[in-house]
Amino acid sequence: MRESEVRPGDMMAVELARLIHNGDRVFHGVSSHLPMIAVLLAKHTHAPDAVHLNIPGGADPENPTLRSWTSAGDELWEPAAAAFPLMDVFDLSMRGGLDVAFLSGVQFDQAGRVNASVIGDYRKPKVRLPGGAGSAVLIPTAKRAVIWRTKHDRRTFTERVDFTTAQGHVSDIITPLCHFAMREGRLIVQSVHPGHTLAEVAENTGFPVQYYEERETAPPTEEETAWLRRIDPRDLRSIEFA
Amino acid sequence: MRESEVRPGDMMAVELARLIHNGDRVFHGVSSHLPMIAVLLAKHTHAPDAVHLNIPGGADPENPTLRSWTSAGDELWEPAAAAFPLMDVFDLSMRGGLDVAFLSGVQFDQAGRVNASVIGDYRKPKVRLPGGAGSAVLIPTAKRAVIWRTKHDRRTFTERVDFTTAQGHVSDIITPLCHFAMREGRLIVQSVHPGHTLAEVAENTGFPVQYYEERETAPPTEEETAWLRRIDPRDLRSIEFA
Amino acid sequence: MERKLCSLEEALASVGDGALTGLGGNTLNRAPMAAVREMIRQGKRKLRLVKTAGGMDIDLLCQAGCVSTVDAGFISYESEFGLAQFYRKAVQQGEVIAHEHACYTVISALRAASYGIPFMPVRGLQISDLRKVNDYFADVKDPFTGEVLAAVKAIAPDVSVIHVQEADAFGNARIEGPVYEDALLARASKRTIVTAERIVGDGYFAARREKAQIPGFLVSHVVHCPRGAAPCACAEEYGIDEAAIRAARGEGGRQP
Amino acid sequence: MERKLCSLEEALASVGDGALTGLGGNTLNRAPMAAVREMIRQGKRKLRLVKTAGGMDIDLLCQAGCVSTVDAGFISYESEFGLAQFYRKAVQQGEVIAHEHACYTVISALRAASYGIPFMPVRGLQISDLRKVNDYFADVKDPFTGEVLAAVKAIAPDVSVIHVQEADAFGNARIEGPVYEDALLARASKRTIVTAERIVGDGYFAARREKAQIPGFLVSHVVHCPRGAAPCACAEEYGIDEAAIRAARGEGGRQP
Repeated sequence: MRESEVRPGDMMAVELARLIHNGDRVFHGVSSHLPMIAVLLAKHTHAPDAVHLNIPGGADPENPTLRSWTSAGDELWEPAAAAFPLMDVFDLSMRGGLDVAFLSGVQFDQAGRVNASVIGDYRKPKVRLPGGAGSAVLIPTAKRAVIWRTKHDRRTFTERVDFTTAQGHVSDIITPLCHFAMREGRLIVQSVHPGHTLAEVAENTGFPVQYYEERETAPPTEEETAWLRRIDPRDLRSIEFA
Repeated sequence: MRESEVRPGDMMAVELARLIHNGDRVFHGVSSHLPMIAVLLAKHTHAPDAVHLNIPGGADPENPTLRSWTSAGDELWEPAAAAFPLMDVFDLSMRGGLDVAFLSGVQFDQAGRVNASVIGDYRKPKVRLPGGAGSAVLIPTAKRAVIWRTKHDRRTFTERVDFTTAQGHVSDIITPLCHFAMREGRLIVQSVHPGHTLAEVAENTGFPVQYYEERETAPPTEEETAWLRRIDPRDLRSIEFA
Repeated sequence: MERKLCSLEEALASVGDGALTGLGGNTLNRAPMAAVREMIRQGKRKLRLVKTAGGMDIDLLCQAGCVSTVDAGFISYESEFGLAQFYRKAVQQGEVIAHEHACYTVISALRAASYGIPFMPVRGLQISDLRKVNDYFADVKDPFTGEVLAAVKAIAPDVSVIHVQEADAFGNARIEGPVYEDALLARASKRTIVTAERIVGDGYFAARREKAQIPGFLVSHVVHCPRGAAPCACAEEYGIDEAAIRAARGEGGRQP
Repeated sequence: MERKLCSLEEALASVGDGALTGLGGNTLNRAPMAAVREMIRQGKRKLRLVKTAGGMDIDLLCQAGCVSTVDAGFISYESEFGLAQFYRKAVQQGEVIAHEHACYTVISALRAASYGIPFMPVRGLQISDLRKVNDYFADVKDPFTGEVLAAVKAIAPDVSVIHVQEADAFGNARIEGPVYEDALLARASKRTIVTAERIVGDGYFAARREKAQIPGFLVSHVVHCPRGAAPCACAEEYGIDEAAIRAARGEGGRQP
């Protein structure tokens, strides 16, 4: 990866935030500092009426003080007005009321299949992964499943996933290099982040890269950067890059 | 009905209480002053470890101050240690964990069928009754369904109910005249309350009265009566006789 | 988030004739009586009501001719006052159809709606004519063992109407004392109208340990409604108004 | 009600080898770590663990060879610490069988157990190999419309182990802050062992608005366990002990 002027955690947080529309009901789970910060950023900028849903069940917490070791602790509960715990969030998605679910995984293919379960055989895995958490039920039921992944290489974006943990409404995948969007059932390169190139994306992607037009991701604005620093003064958005 | 020295509300409350074993998990619903008072009496006498479950969800309330217009209000919530609302009580019964459910109805037959729904046709009823509340799911799932009914006549204890709201684990029926118990799938007269006779029970029962031996229900003891007065100083146990 | 404070009139005007309408509270406890009176004033027709155990709320709506069906486990005043006479007569005269449930099957039907599934398996109802005569019950086979259970069809109210002690302008609503099925009802319904004894400031719940059980994003209208459950009771606020209840029942003295 | 206060040793001695064991909390939040350490000391074998999202608790039990299966949606430390390495190796070496769920299907399986039904229909899992390779998922047909949904088999733990901030001697247990699935877990399980930061007096909860979410009659043992979640965090009490977590992971510095 080439040196970039834009820090990848900043670029990813900002691009994730831009996928949230005002009024959206948005969920992220554990190990999800980047999307958590993206939700808070969106609520401070273009989507003040987005509803921030999470595992501990603090519906729409106000200005939480983030912690390094969790995105599912009482920091999201205490400053919230209402209780809406994980099971309620899942239920909401199942009945068609969740707009955005932020999820991750370890392998992705061009059809938007997500593997968060195993490398190799399910019963005798070469690598046992943490598991898909909510993916298998949220990716098919949320209106938009947005994936973030801080690794972008040919083992991650692969011709065919070893195991389909989930498939369904994947709408976008944000990586340190680019923004993939789902169009006509295939991932296309929507934009390439500043400091990176399509060739670099292609080199690091295990399936053939497709795009409608060459575009650069808009770099973080001054306002976005300023809010990022206020929301996340300890730079937890970069925790997965450490 | 002949004059009796024992007030029917006292006799019924006491006899209902005696059906509660120590440690039993016991539920009553709305319009249930008699069983509510029976549960409180049992807990003060022979069954201190019985667990009093109810609609408002105050698990095992301590010394509630009763109200005339409800047996499902905050009087049972406030003095309770834990929250265990109606849906949890039902769930408990469904998974086999409820020992006693107190229920009522309007018609009963000798096989222990309970009608709390309609007189006449279900769709064009002559009389629309309040409905069985939890009966249809609790009578088959609670270990013992105990019925109380303050009317004892041939329309109430009938050859055949107009409609079977529920059937299942009816174990006992307590009336102002007697205590019916279920034996071998049939209601038999377990005991006749003081001041009443088997002939009087037979006269007021629409199915043939059966019994193993002629027995009188033990009248309320001094201890039971004293506790009744303390638990229920306003005599709400007689509310259905007013 | 959007502020949703409005008048009782505006809130209830959003309920269309024929709406499948959930009512909060239980019998004479925390029933949404101000909203009920407003629906009667507005001359609603063919409401399809849903509640585990209803009392005066459903009785008055039946008296006013606002109701076409009632899905419930129990409809009555409690011991002291006797039967829901207007409901009973309306059903007997064929004006209202009573869909009798076990209270638990109302809960199960609301759970199914909340969970986005079309039915809920139910233990219970092993022997009951209710299962035979009502098309919202069916048999379902456990795919693991082949055991046959009862199933109840989901009920997703178009709107639920819930009276609470405290709400903020965004619709975050806190029930003190018994919650009954109201938190579930709000989740099973397409939207919820909240009437509240008190409207609290924006940061009120966030500053407290006791959170609202109904989050604002499920709520479409919030109405400031002191004594909004009267003449029914509201926990921590007031008991029943016995004279008003007897008057509404047309009783001078005690009904036998 | 029976008093159930006892030592950690006595409480966990009641958990037999092979027990289907639910664990409270979520990842590094309010995990029942004192109980986990005691189970390791007692040399439990073949525990079958259940949790939506586990972390250090399940990892250490796997390291100690106490585990035969894990039913969960996610097993990992969160971002800062990386994977649950002992769990991962145990699965890869065939010592532990991972029954992967979506977190929601663990919830659905616990709900089914709590509701006394053998399965729960689930919206979701439309396209997932998890549904194909695991025998705890099946298809079920909606008896009303014929639609085919996923079904998940009930999970009724033999025992659940839950750490709380406050409990009384009868087992009434109050969780402050996020409850996660713990109230459900206690209801789905045959019995619950509670460890608590503080033991409160008999009338404590009855005198308060905030009731215990776990009623004592579902609880078999209560243990006074200050810092019973450490080195994990406990809301309103303490955060994580990072050094202790890194030491347990065998890390001097940061793991890549």
